[in-house]
Parts: sequence; C-alpha cells; structure tokens
Amino acid sequence: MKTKSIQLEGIVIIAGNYGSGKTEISINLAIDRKNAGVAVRVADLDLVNPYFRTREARQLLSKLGIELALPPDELLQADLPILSPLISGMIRQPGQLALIDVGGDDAGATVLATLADAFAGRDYQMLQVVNPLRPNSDTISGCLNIRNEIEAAAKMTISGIVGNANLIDETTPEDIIRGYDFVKQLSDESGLPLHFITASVALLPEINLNRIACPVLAIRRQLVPPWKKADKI
Amino acid sequence: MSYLHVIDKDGCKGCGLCVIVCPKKVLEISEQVNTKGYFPAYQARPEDCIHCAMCCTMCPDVAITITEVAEEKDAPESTEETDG
Amino acid sequence: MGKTFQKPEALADQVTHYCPGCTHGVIHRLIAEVIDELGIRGRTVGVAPVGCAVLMYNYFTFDFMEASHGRAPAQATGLKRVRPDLVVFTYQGDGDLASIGMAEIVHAANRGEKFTTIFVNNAVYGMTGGQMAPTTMPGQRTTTSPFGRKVEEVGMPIRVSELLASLATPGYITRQTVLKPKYINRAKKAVKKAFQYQLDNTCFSFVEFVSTCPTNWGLTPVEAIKWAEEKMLPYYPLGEMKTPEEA
Amino acid sequence: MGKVLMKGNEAIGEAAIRAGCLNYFAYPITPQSEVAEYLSRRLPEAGGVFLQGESEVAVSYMILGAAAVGERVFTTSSSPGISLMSEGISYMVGMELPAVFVNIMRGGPGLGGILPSQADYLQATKGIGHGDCRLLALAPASVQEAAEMVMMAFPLAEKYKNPVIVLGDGLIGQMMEPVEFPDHLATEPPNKDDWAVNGMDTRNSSRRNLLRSLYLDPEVLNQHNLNLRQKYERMKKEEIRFEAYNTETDYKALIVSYGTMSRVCRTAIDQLKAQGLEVGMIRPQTVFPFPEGAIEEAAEKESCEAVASIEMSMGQMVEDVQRSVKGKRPVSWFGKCGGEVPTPEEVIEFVKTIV
Repeated sequence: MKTKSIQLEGIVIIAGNYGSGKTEISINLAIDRKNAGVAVRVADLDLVNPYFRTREARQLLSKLGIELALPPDELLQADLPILSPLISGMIRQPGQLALIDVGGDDAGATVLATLADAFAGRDYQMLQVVNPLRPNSDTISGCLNIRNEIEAAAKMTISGIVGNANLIDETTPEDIIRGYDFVKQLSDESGLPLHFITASVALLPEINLNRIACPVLAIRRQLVPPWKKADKI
Repeated sequence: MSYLHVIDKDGCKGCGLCVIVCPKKVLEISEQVNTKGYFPAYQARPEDCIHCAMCCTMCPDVAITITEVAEEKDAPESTEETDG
Repeated sequence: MGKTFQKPEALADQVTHYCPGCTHGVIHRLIAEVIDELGIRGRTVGVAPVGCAVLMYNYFTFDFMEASHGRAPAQATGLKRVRPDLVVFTYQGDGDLASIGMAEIVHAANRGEKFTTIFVNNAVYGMTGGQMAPTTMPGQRTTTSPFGRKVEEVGMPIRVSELLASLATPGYITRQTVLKPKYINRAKKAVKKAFQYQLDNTCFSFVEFVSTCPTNWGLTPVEAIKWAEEKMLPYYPLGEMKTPEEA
Repeated sequence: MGKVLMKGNEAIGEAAIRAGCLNYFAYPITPQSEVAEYLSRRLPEAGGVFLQGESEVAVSYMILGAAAVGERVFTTSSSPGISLMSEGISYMVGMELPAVFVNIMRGGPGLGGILPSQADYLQATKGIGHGDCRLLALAPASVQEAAEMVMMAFPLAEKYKNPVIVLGDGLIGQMMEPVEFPDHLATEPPNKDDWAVNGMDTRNSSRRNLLRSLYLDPEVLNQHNLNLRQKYERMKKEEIRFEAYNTETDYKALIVSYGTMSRVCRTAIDQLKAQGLEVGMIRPQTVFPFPEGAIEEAAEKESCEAVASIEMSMGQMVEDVQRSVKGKRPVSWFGKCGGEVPTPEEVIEFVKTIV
C-alpha cells in the first residue's frame, strides 16, 4: 500500500534533540517534496555540530535542483558559528517550501532567536523530531521537556511532531511500530499534530502500514560513515 | 611558676633574628660551631630573660622552646643544651 | 609574666633546608599552630609548590602532596571538589603563583574554591637561583635583572592581593608579614581566619606574606628584615584587602 | 536498559558514570565538547562533580588532585588539549595516580583541523609526557567499543596506578551508533588507603600519606623508574588486546589498522574478497601495549606477501608494525591525515599495489 503524502508548505523548521535525526530527515524530506513537484530550498542552520551536517549532502541536493543556503565554501569545515545571510533571505522569501535544519537541543535552537526580525510576522512551522530510541527522548516527559527548552531558546513555538524511531542499521520493524505508538501518544498528550514518521527504504516492505495513520517518509540514508555507501537516490 | 628556656643548639642556624627581637638583649651568637656548621644563638644573660617568647616567635626554625617547670628547687633555667 | 612555647604537633621534628633567617620557617610554624588549634590535622591535605618550599612536606605531620610549578590551585580544586570535607591549602611562592601559575590562582579565587592559599612573596625566585619575579621591586638586582628591574621593560611588580581582591566573587584576601613578632602575631590571626572561612565553607581564602630571601638578596638575615620593611612594605601594604562580609 | 542510539561522545560520558566515575573536569574543544555538554546535565543529577576548568593545563591538575584523594576521575579532550594536559599526565605517572584521559583526535600539527585523525599515535604510545612515561592506550573502533573501553579503563588505571588513555578519532566521538551498556558495571575501586592523601581521619590512621614525583637522590629515582618500567612490562604481558579479521583465510596481504580506519579496511577486505583477493587484518585494541606478537605471527603466514599499516596519520603506527614484523615481510604505509578518512576504494587500490 502506498503511504499518505506529507503536507508541508512555507517555512518548516526541523528541530529536536541532539542526534534525533534532523539532518537526515531534512535531506530526505527535501528530496521527497522535490520529487512531488514542490520547489524546495534547504538551509543548514546547524551551528553546533562539527560533523554530519546538511552541508555534507550539498552536491546531491544541488544536483536535484534543491536550492541551498550554506556558509561560504571555504568555511564549510570551520568550527565556527557562521550564520549565512542567505538564511534570513530564505526566511523572507521562502518560496513553496523552505526547510531549515537547526542544530540539536536548545543549544542548537538558540540561533533561531537571532533571526527573530526575519521571522517577524511570517507563518512558520517548527517540527520536533523524536527518536524514542535516544536517551532523553525515550519518555513523554523527556520529549515535552526538550520541547520546552527548544521553544525557550528559539523564542518560537513548536507546531508538530515527526517520529524517527531508529537504531540505524539495527532498526527492526517492531522498533518502527513501537516508535509510532510512542509519538502518537506524545501527539495525543501534547495536542501537537503528528506530521509523519520515518522508516528506512529497506524496512518499509516489512512494515504493516495499515497500522500507521500518518504519512511515512522513506529514508535513504545519506549521512553515512566513510566505510558505508549512502543509499541510492 | 618557673620556666625552662632551651635553645636547640643543633636546630639553630644562627640567623640572629632572635637576638634583635629580644627586648632584654639576653641573646648573642656563639663563637662555637654546632654539628651543622652554624654558630648558634645562646642566652648570654639568662638571668635577664623574662620568658616573653619573642625569640621563640621570631625563630624561623622552632629552635627555641620554653616549658613550664615545677617550682621546687632552683630549676635549671637556661641554656643547658647550648654551650652558653 | 612568662609564656610557654613549644613545637606544634602538626610540625615534624625536622631541621628545615631553608637558609638561615629565611622566614618560610616562621610561616610553616604559624600554619602548624593554627592546624593544631583548630584540631584539623587528621583531615588536612597540604599542596606543596615548586620553589624553595618544594620539600615542605617533610616538615609537617599530615597528608601532603606536590604540585607542579604554578598548578597548586588547580590541584587543590580537584581535591576539594571531590572531598569537600577535607581541609586543603596550597603554599606558593611568587614565581610559582604570580608568574607561571597566575591563571590557576585567579580562576580558583574567582570560582570561590573553598580552600586556602598561603602566598609567600619575597620578590625573587629562590629555588632556581635568584631570578627576577613578577613581584621583584623596581631597580632590584636579580640574576636575570643584573642592572635592576627596569619598569619600562617589564612593568611594575604585581600586587597579587589587590589583584585578587578586585574579583567580584566573595573572598578573604589579606597581606601579612613575619618580619617582627608584632607582625607575626597578627599574621597568625589572619591564617586562622583564613582556615576558619574554609571550615565554614564561606569562601576562598588567601594570605600573602611579605617575606625575605637573605641569600638571593645578598644581605644578612637582619639586613634582609630591614630591607623588606623599608622597601617592600610601602609598596605591599599590610592588611585585609577583602573579606566575604563586604561582598 | 536496551539498546539506544547515541553519539560516541555521549556514550563516553555515560559509560564513565556507569563505571562509577562521578568526577569530571574538562575544557571545551571540538570534536569532543559534547561529552562536557552531556555530563554538565547528567553529573549533577547523579550527585557527581562537573567543573569546566580555565584551561587544559589546569584541568590535568584538577584530575591529579581528585585522583590523589582516591576518587575515580576522568577528562576528555582533543589533540591540542591533550598536548596541554601532557604535563599533568607526566606528574600523575610519576606520582602513580590512576585516572582516565580520552583523546578524540583531530588533525594537527598545531590547530590542524576539526575532522578526524589518528595523528596522536606516537604521542599517546611513546611521548605523552616528559620522563619515562607510558600510558595504557585503548583504541575503540565503534561507539559500543568506546563505551566499553571507557568502562574498563577505570579498573585498569587502578590496577596499575597509572593513567589510561582512550584514543578515539573524531568520527568515534561524532558518529551515532546503537549502544548497550551492561547492567552491572561499577566495580569497587581497590583500597587506596596506603597511598591516597584523603586525610588521616578518613583512613583512621596516624600515618600520613605523601604523594610526590620529586626524587633528588639519583639512585632512588632510578629505582622509581625501574618500578615504573616493571609496570609497563606487566602491561605488555597482561593487557594486549587485538581483533583479527579474515585471518583464517590464506590471505596474501595483512593490514594493521585501528579505530575508524579499521572499519574502512574491513569494508575494503570484504570487497576484495568478493573480487577474489584475500586480505587479513589485525586491529590493535590496545596501541600500547602493542600486539606485536600477534602481528609477527600473522605476517609469518606462508600465503602472506606483504604487510601494510593503514592509518589516519603520516606513518606513525607503521614504525611499531615494522618492529613487530622484524623484517620478515615488506611493510608499507598508507594513510591520509587532513581530516578526510580514506575510502574503501582507496584502500583497495593501495592493497593491490603491494601484492
């Protein structure tokens, strides 16, 4: 059965705790929407992580015609909090869909507060990515706590949830189902809509999609260590 | 009450700081060397000592002690251990 | 009116390696007396510096450890943070504390670490052979300032107590000396106060001593006392620079 | 607690807590600052001590001070920071104090870069501090192994009364992998009352303890160094750890590689196998002591034509590999050290040039 389509437009901020999978989701979501005919732009606003950032996938994304807002090339590997002017430009003119991938936790979300002028008066959605197989986001209260911290640091409001249960290569179909139940409960308790969950392409055939009421974003892993190959797009 | 004023001859380095602080000018530097090669201080005029402990307070080497002794006969009241 | 006077229990029965007239011995004794009077010998740990007092651990009867040059405050921080019930003090000279270890002492004081530092300032490096220290007086000759300290080249001597007292964190900062018995009695009160602040978990406490180095100054012990009084005390005034109550 | 997904740096912090170490002093430096960030939240809730020092130099002495009272303590840093800590490490070796240092290596020399590297191999195994100073050096190749090695490092440090270094590269610290912590981990530290300066009352003793590294008598210092040497020799007998991969085959080449680099080599070996070329690998899990016997034996296999040291440094471990092989097979080096990890394809290409 085909999964339901993800409905997202305008400015979409991808937030969440460290290692929740924001960057992998931003890349895959950008490609998914682009394939659906949407004009997509992506901003790498991760100023807190030194490795595994959206910028690692810049060639792939530009090849697919996805517009990117990154720090200048010569500073791409710098250990500096470089805030590209392209980002506030993108916020002012988001086009059909502008994805903003921020760093983890409240520390990573703090930079959003700097951009308050650009955001002023504009509609946006801020999604909290939740991997219940991560420490700190394995309980409802832990997730709500992270939500509060991110909102306080960003001075913005989280508007929805993305479920991203995974143990990378060791993820089982049961993990996906249990993870779905968890974020569903989080959605019920917080009143925040569950926008979609994720599952790796390899696992998708093993998952009973009738059990899942929300869209499922197929993940083709792009951020892999050097001894592995990224999934083909 | 009587007191025993003792200068540990071999613990003294002969710096002379006790000599200058003594309000009664009791102390002097000996002409005789100790086992460490220093010329130690001694009580030249023990009868003038008022046991004010200024010398003890000043001594960088804790070489001077004053102890209380029972007031029987004439307790030896000076620098038995030095060559004074 | 007579007084008794005996070696404190916290002090070992050892002849020190210090030169005749060196006031380290007096300062050691004051610390030992205070430790005895406060009854804390069984839970005190001393941190010895690099400098003339490097072997000071031989002269005390409680737990002791060495530090490398200037790092005693960092080491004491580690000790005290993991065992706040211990009484910890560092003992440091001017090269150690005011030069190579300036960062460590400033940050320990600024964090308000609950240990005590005894700082012995004799305006010269003793151990390494009489070189210029950050506290060497203007014009003072040392083995590395053979024509006297030139202020236009190396600046004025650092007044560490004043510098530490300028930190906004509450602390007990005082400058004392042991040049004469009247100063010694006052200094002992300051040392006791410093340890008491530590025992009460109040603040970082710091006692600077204006001290002498007859050997490297090229003076007799008696001349050295006079020189320190005349040359150093006007520049390094005695007294409490800061108490936690003021903060 | 089952498997969880963790970043290497988080797993390192958590592992220490589970090993019973509740004292952490550190100074931030990329790519390992997440350890400090993680522990700044976790340690206060666990009742431990977290302190950010003013420099790596100061931190190394905070570690020394905490170790001196007999408490478990550790720090994490990256290459330039470890250089600054090397002073304190030497004093700890001299004073025979246990503690754990983690180096999440980045490129050098100098500031280098922030990407992964293994260029501190010689520093960790041969020249960590002044004097005759050696550390047991554990080299994890996964997040799981990083956690396990941090946990085993504490009892090892206590066994030898010597600091232990865990030598990870930037990727080990930054990547996410599933990790599972054993249920029961914390071992009781051995009785330290014969040396710790924890106060005579704590030990209920009238004998005071003294910790020092200064020995002015040359004979005494020589004896002290002989004692230290005996510890290093004992490490060589008891602590060598390594993993062999594909060595049951008649391999034509033997790779020696550790950490992240060994993961790439593993992929290369699998791909070479598919192409019909067998290659074996010895992966040192301790780089000091070095598994020289295992490497010598593996190199002597009749089918083996050549040995290669593959490392993210400009030929550091290769010196130990050459020493181990004793001239019985040609030994060559391949590596990169700018932050880019060599790819499996590059390794394959290189291996084909030596057989």
